[in-house]
Amino acid sequence: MRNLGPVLTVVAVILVIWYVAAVGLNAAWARDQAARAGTELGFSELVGQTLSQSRPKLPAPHQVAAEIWQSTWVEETQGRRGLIKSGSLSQRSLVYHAWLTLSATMVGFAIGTGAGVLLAVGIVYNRAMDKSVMPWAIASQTIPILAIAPMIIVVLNSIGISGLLPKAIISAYLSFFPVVVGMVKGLRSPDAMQLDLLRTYSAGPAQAFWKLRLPASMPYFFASLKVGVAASLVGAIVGELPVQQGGLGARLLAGSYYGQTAQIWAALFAAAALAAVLVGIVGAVQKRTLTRMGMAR
Amino acid sequence: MAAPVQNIISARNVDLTFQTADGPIHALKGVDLAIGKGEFVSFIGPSGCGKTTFLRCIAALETPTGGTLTVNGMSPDEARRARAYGYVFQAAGLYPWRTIGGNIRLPLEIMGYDKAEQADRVARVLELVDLAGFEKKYPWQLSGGMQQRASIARALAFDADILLMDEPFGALDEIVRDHLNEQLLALWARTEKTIGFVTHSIPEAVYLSTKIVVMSPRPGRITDIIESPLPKERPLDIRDTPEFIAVAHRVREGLRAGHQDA
Amino acid sequence: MAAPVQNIISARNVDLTFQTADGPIHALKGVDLAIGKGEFVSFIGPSGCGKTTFLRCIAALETPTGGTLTVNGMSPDEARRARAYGYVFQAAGLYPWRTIGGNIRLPLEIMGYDKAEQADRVARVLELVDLAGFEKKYPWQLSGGMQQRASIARALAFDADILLMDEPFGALDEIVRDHLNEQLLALWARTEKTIGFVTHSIPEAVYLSTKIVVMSPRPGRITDIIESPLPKERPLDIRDTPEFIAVAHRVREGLRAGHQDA
Amino acid sequence: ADDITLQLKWVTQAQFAGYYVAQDQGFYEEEDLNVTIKPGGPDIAPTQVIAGGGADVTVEWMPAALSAREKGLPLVNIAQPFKSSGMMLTCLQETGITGPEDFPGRTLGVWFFGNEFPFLSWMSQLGIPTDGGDAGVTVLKQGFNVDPLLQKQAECISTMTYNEYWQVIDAGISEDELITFKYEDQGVATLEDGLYVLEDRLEDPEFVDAMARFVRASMKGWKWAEENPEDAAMIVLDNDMTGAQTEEHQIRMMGEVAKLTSGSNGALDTADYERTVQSLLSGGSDPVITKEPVGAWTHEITDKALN
Amino acid sequence: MFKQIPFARPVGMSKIVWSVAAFVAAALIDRSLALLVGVWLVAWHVNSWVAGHESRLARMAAPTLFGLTLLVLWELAVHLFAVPSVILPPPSAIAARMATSGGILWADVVQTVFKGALTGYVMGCGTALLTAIAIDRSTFLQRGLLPVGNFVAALPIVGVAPIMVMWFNFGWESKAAVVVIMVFFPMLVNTVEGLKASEPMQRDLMRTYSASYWQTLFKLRLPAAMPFIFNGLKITTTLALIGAIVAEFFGSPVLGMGFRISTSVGQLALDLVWAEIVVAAVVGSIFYGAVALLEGVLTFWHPSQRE
Ligand SMILES: Nc1ncnc2c1ncn2[C@@H]1O[C@H](COP(=O)(O)OP(=O)(O)OP(=O)(O)O)[C@@H](O)[C@H]1O
Ligand SMILES: Nc1ncnc2c1ncn2[C@@H]1O[C@H](COP(=O)(O)OP(=O)(O)OP(=O)(O)O)[C@@H](O)[C@H]1O
Ligand SMILES: Cc1ncc(C[n+]2csc(CCO)c2C)c(N)n1
Ligand SMILES: [Mg+2]
Ligand SMILES: [Mg+2]
Repeated sequence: MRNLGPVLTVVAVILVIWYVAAVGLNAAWARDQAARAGTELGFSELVGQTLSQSRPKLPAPHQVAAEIWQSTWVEETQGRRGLIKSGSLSQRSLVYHAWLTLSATMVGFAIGTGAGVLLAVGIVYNRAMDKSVMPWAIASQTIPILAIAPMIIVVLNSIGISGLLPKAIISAYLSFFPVVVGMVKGLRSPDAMQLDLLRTYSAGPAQAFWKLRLPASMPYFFASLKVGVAASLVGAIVGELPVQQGGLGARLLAGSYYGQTAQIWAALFAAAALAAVLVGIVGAVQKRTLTRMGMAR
Repeated sequence: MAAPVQNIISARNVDLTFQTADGPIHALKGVDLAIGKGEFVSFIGPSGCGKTTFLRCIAALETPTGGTLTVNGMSPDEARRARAYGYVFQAAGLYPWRTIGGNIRLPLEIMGYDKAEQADRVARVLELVDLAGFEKKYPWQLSGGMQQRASIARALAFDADILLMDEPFGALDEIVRDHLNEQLLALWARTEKTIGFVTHSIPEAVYLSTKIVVMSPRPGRITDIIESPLPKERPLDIRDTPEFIAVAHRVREGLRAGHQDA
Repeated sequence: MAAPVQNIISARNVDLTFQTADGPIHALKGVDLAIGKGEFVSFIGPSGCGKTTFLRCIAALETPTGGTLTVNGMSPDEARRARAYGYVFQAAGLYPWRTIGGNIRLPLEIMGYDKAEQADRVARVLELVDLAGFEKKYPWQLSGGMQQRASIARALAFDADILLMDEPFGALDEIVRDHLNEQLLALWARTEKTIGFVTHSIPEAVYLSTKIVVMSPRPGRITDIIESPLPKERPLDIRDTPEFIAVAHRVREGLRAGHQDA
Repeated sequence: ADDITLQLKWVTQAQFAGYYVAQDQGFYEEEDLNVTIKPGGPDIAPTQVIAGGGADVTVEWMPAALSAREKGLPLVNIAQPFKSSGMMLTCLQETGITGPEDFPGRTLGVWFFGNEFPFLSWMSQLGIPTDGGDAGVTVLKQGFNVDPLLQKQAECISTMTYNEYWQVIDAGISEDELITFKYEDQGVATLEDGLYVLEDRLEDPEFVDAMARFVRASMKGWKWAEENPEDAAMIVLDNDMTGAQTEEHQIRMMGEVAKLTSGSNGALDTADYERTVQSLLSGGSDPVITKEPVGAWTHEITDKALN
Repeated sequence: MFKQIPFARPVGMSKIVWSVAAFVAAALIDRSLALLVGVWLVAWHVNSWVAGHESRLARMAAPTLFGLTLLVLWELAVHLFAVPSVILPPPSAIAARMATSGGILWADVVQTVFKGALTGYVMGCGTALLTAIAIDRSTFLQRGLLPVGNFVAALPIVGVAPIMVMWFNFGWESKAAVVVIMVFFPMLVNTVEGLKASEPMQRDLMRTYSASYWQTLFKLRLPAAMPFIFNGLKITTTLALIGAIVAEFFGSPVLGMGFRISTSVGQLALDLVWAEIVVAAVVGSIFYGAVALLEGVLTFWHPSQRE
């Protein structure tokens, strides 16, 4: 909570910059329109104009805020398809889309984390895997996922898998890598002396794993989970772009397609907020676990 | 001092060369040593002379590149698998995610002692090193000296015949050190363990040991082996006796010689 | 021992309490001490009694929460800015990206010595601590003891009036230690530096100091201040004289008393 | 009932109203069909989906379909609900462009992803190089919206009569500030939004029968949509999972789409087909297709469906 | 250390039993599957054997062998299961395409990597480094900026890219802008972390010398921060490349890797798509490797760089 003051200050500064930038970026269009209408714009008119365009280059903060409010609370409480009137979340509300994205993210995150941990264990315990898999894991992350996402979806589609799972798989593809890297580092973090100690006890590989490597890897595990959960979210969003079946990704793109700048920004903020919440949850779990393990100081 | 009944550890012409990027390092050269059952052997010598390395060879943490080394008539590695060793490392090396109690319990869990026995032993060794009451604390909540004592307790908790200790009392002040020296002697007398002990302190080596091994550096080799004439019963003020001072003098001379030709 | 001409360091009722998450820790309580120019003062006491903390207060690395502390008549921080201190930390703390030579050159660069002078001084202090030839090596290529010596050399390279050393010889074996003790005494005699020195070793404290400060733990306070009756000229075998043994005895008693009430 | 999966070319919008109406009004059900409509999107190539077996029939532009056919994916046009093309180039009047002869030296926004074929063949018929040289035009790969025109990053952009054009208008530029070049008017129109299936599946009489019923129901949907544009638009909106479309825009789109579909009963007009093929073949050095396609269309389905 | 336990013992009996069991199980399901599993198992055993060796050659051979195995499996799978090449082309076709389209691929790399990714990378990492140093003295700014920075870093690029195209035009500048945004915060966070990485004792030493802020910065804190800075530089290499490619999906001139990938899917030129992906992976790996190499040279002193 001691961060509150500084954060608010920074946010305030950003808002100011944002407003100034909005005026600057949107001025050209406002002047254009005035010229077409054959009028001259005074400064205050110009400012007023730039902060209230319907498809601005940069929507003003209050426009984004209004859009967020509109597409969450107002839509659900008053909209024809909203929660109050229809009994289910509205397709027009960010809550609904955030939920869609979140569910794909969670499934993908679970798959990615599981796969990442298994791969890491394999790399640490199997020399052949260590030598051959890691360079390819790095290479796999240099592939532009957005490029192959549609192909993954088409291929999965052709074997009858659609809906949540393709998104989740793309999401898993992005999140497994940080987990592998972190866990490999973590499982290897015990120093020579800690390992030697177990050797003097003649402990087996399984005991070494459960009593030393795994607990020692926990800080690395959580650090990579934080990166991984954010990557999962990006993956889910990327997976939503080609199949316009809802979700924040679909929302982003639809906004872009119809030039609804405020809608893009609202979806962007929803996505970032979702990421912040997810990372926050992982952080809370991390704190609890590490405290219970006596590793948080 | 009666001649040891049987040899527990016997090293014959042990050699060890580390291969490093900068070229080989000859850490041990032609080490010959026999340690009998129930002996207390101290290793002393300048920094880098191979004390730690030799202890690690005994515990099968390092493999000699030449010569033969047997423990209980087996290879060190077989002895290790038979859980013959308790080892105290030069640094405490406690697992930070386990409490002091949990750290001491670790070898007991691995060796499959039952719960009640575990609790019992933990309490006993904590008492021994004056850490009763700290069982639930985490390592970082203790001072360096206390951590070192916890790691000693950890090595004493299970019944290893051979106890290898690498500068266990390095981080402690003189008073605490004296106290632990007494405790260690008492434990040794009671359990008849065979103890290998590395130290930089001449009085400590002389006070504790039945046999003092003086080493000299690069390549590490044994320059003197001194059988202590002191009785098994050793009050602290034995350190002022002429026998004690004579032994200490001989150790110091051996050390000095090692320094000269280094 | 002649009375010191002027007080370089004077502490009056110095108090220091650390505020931690678990509550306050009273590390120093009512410390009164006057150190004259050219004195060699040793601090001895059980682990955690506040020796390091007091040294840090003198060097303005810690600020007392009570009492007054002046150095050269200034506040410690002013003295620090006037570059009055050379400080040897409890651990070597060499910068791993610099060679040994580079590490010793560090303070010289910062204080703006010219290149030739830098090279000259580096060579001289390396010689002093027996590390000539290791100038181009990196810290991790040296054993622990050699690193510790390099850090001592670093503190000696520039002309600070006050030298503060926190267990500088802890990681060294007896022979090297003796050697460095002699060197330090010679340097002190030659340069008339004022030295504050923390150690766990009673003989070392007695051998080196003009004044021995015995401390006892929680809250850390001074229990005894012993002015040494030994002459300034001290061969190593002064350690067998009755005066020496008497002082050592007094220190040991003071220490023991501290342990009892801890 | 027979299960049929229809892959659309683009996101749910009134461009595909006929299918949604047929679904919503039960026309498919009446024909004993169980139709799943998969919306498309950027980077989903309908041709790829159908090749992978993810759909039975797809809505596609003829240039893309013929190009795919030449690449070894044997697509066959079974019906053509869109009679005319809605594609055009929209320019700002203030740029001084009055006709295609003014294009050289200009920057033009073009859709890619298979939508570039008509444009490229038009340019090569005009003899204007598209590689950015002084004598030619600079081509931009236009994103999903009309921003390049509004932000003056391009002098002309591609628009559909039923969609993007109106976004430009909505943004505040009036019709008389714009000049448009409809592909229809330029004589380079190619057929849009036909229904395509894989050739080998037409050997299966049951599939042919199901397709006939599908086309019949779909055309019924189209005609219903033409007559009830507002209701059709609402049906489309109900099916839009992104919730991004507005009623106003979809109703207007429906009106414009109706102009393109009204001339068709569903059967492919072979004259239109020939014109498309010729246009694509005459692509100068880099034509979209290099040889006359064979068997790229059939009337078998529409014959069955419409009689 | 456990790592030194010899792993290179001859393949144990149990391993062979397992392998045979897996093969038989696969054979019961499908013959083609059995072939694939068989190839995999054989290759894996060879690989285990190779990886057991400590030579430099073995270090290179193991990953190469692994990669080759994957390629062979891919090729086999495509042929055995008759996967249409518009869905997944075999590696041989991709290689053939790379051989014939070298010019296009190179032009795309120049546009996307050298102009877009590298410029953005240098600018983004550079400003992040300077910003980190600037805010380093103020805990207030750090506390305020880092949470907000994390929030901004979580903005999905797919949302940011179209906006950047709108702001900075279609050329490589907008791609560089996307890259700047993508790399800025990871780099900032790592550098800030790194500037804190010096140990208290190392800083105290500087205090006893009464060193100035800049002396402390250059002689202690920046060197100590190097491992973290390189961590940031390494992570951001792949981010930069992906960012530049993805941004091209949202509007670009008619060249660039992202442009080629997105338009070629639409043209069903999947071999070209995969050729670009291969190039991206190779360039990305080289980029990463180069930074890692530099890291080895500049942070040779760090424990993780020593054996
Ligand atoms: N793993 C290793 N690789 C290479 N050289 C090593 C290794 N371990 C030890 N050495 C070298 O072997 C020699 C003996 O080292 P060792 O640790 O046994 O010394 P020591 O007598 O225990 O010294 P100290 O009193 O400082 O603990 C030293 O020169 C050291 O540098
Ligand atoms: N930064 C700090 N925060 C909180 N407590 C501290 C801090 N530094 C020291 N202490 C506490 O102050 C007391 C004195 O510590 P100090 O380091 O001065 O002891 P010391 O006499 O140097 O011990 P040693 O011989 O182990 O070096 C200890 O109880 C220690 O736990
Ligand atoms: C990448 C891509 N960008 C824009 C469009 C534009 N668009 C929207 S509807 C339509 C007509 C399709 O029947 C077209 C061309 C597209 N399809 N694909
Ligand atoms: Mg050692
Ligand atoms: Mg201390």
